[in-house]
Amino acid sequence: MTSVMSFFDIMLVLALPWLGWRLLASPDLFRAVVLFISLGLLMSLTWVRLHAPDVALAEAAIGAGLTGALFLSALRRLERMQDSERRLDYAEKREEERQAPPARRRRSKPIAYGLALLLLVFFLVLLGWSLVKTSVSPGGLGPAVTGQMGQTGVQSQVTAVLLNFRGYDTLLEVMVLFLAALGSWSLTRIRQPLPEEVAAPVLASLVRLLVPLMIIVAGYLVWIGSSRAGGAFQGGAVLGAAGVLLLLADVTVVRQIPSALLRWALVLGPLLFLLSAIACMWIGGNLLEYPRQSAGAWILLIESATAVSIGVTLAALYAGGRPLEPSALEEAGEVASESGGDEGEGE
Amino acid sequence: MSWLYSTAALCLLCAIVAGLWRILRGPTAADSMLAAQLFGTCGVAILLLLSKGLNWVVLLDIALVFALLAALAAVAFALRTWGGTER
Amino acid sequence: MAFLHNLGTVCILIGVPFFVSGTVGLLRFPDIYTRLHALTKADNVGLGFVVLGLALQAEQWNTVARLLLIWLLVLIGSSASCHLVARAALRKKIQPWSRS
Amino acid sequence: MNTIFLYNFSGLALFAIGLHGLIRSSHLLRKILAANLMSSGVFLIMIVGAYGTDKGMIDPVPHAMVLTGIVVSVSATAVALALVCLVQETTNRVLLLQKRKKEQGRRTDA
Repeated sequence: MTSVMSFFDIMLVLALPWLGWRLLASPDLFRAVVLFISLGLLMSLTWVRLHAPDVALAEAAIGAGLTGALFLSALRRLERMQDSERRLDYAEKREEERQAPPARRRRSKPIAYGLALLLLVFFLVLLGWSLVKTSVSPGGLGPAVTGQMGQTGVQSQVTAVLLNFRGYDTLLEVMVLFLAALGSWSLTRIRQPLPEEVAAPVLASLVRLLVPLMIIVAGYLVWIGSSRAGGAFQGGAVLGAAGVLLLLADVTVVRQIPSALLRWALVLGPLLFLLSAIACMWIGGNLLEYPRQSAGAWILLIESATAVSIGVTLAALYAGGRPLEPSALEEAGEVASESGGDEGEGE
Repeated sequence: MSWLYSTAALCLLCAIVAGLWRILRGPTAADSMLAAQLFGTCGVAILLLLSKGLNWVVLLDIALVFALLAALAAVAFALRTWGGTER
Repeated sequence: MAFLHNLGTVCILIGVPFFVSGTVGLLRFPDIYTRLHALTKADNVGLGFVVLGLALQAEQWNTVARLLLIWLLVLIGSSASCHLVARAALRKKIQPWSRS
Repeated sequence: MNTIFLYNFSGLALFAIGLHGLIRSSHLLRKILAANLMSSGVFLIMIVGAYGTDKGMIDPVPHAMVLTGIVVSVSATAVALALVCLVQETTNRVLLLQKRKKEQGRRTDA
């Protein structure tokens, strides 16, 4: 077993950087994105190998699913905005050739490139040195966490760290997500969805089957998070994937969600988290110091609300812009398909 | 008997790494996407085998999430990147 | 019990070659439609045999149910997405390969 | 133990490749990919640090940090992608500014 597993290790160790290298070296952007998706998959296997099931769950949902969908849609949007005759494949290469004749490029580059390479090597040496020099006490903070587990109200160590010991970190992190959604909403609006093409019946039934299952699994992950791998982030990521699937299928129900509801769902998690943090102070502890007896319930409540918000945030980030008011445009749905970026067509 | 699971998992990992070649080569974009799709399934199988081999139930949850989301990227590709309106 | 266990081992040993042949098919077949064909064999049959083998060896019904659920999900997801990819390929007027 | 230590170098290599790509590539989308690679490398090193101790004793704190890191990086990626789309929409190009000057120069020539 062990010798076979070390083959497994070596395979992964070699495949990851190679994949990264090919990804950045490939002339075709689309291929780079697909390689990136496979990299996410291999990363997830790596997390499993390194005994980090929580991280593997999150990576499985985000790295292998959501990020890929994000990049693929962005690629399409970028491509649609470019000249119509230019193809996706090698678009970038041609652009580069068009903009700078190779001879001139060669002349101007070497010095800057050499400097950058030097900096890179310097960084690497520094990093490798610090990696070797850093001494980790055996178990790290593991024993400390194990010692205090009785007070947290949960059985999963990672969840205890996330929501109890370092609750303020997670609070701020949820705020970061919220900010990201705000940023994306203030940047762009979702534009008119594409003119409807012939709908794929298979897609509709796929959505009908998968989306409820995804929601159930998300709930399961949040629930199981108190005792095993799982939790708000993983549940939220799966929920976000369900949202993305709905957006992809362009389901009419999604378009009709009132904007206010969406906004409240976005705010729900951060707000509840913040309120409960303050409530803890009011009850008579420090910030985020839950009462001992009911700590588990507090955590579950916060986690459920956060999972909903994370899911909605991820879906909104995928939609990539502020939803239109339903009154403003009767046709354009509010979480209408991202493929809005096609004014090239309208103009 | 646990060598069975780890060896099988190793074979599947080899299959993934070999399949990377198709992504790099694939004449059309869809070929690369298909390879990624195959990786998803291989990943599920690896996780299932490891969960038995290491006797670790959590891996079944991860495999479940994999299986749920495997279709997402391919659907996004077929509808957004490649399909959709004519180009 | 030992019989079931051995049967499960055989199933896993049958299943893994399907994955390998799926990859080989992906690498060797001439066009996208034939590659789709190879891919679905790995998805359905390969994973099916692995799941069957593991289910035969499982100690609890709970695990069996989960394994089956995972297999069903992969079946649904892969068949739907392969259909969509093939549809998109046909729309783009990619001609199926023919020996000529 | 030793094979586990190898993952460190994998993480380092990912980080380096990502950094190189961030500097070298001119397409904004590729820069985002490179930044993602860098973050993957950092996560890998952190998780290996959590593992590289006794068997069975695993430090949950880096796991929690990486977990939040993954979610933050995906949201950052999404915002960055929105920004790239906006850049292209307004300037009609996705390559870096440096090249734009050259092109403009040539355009005036032509």
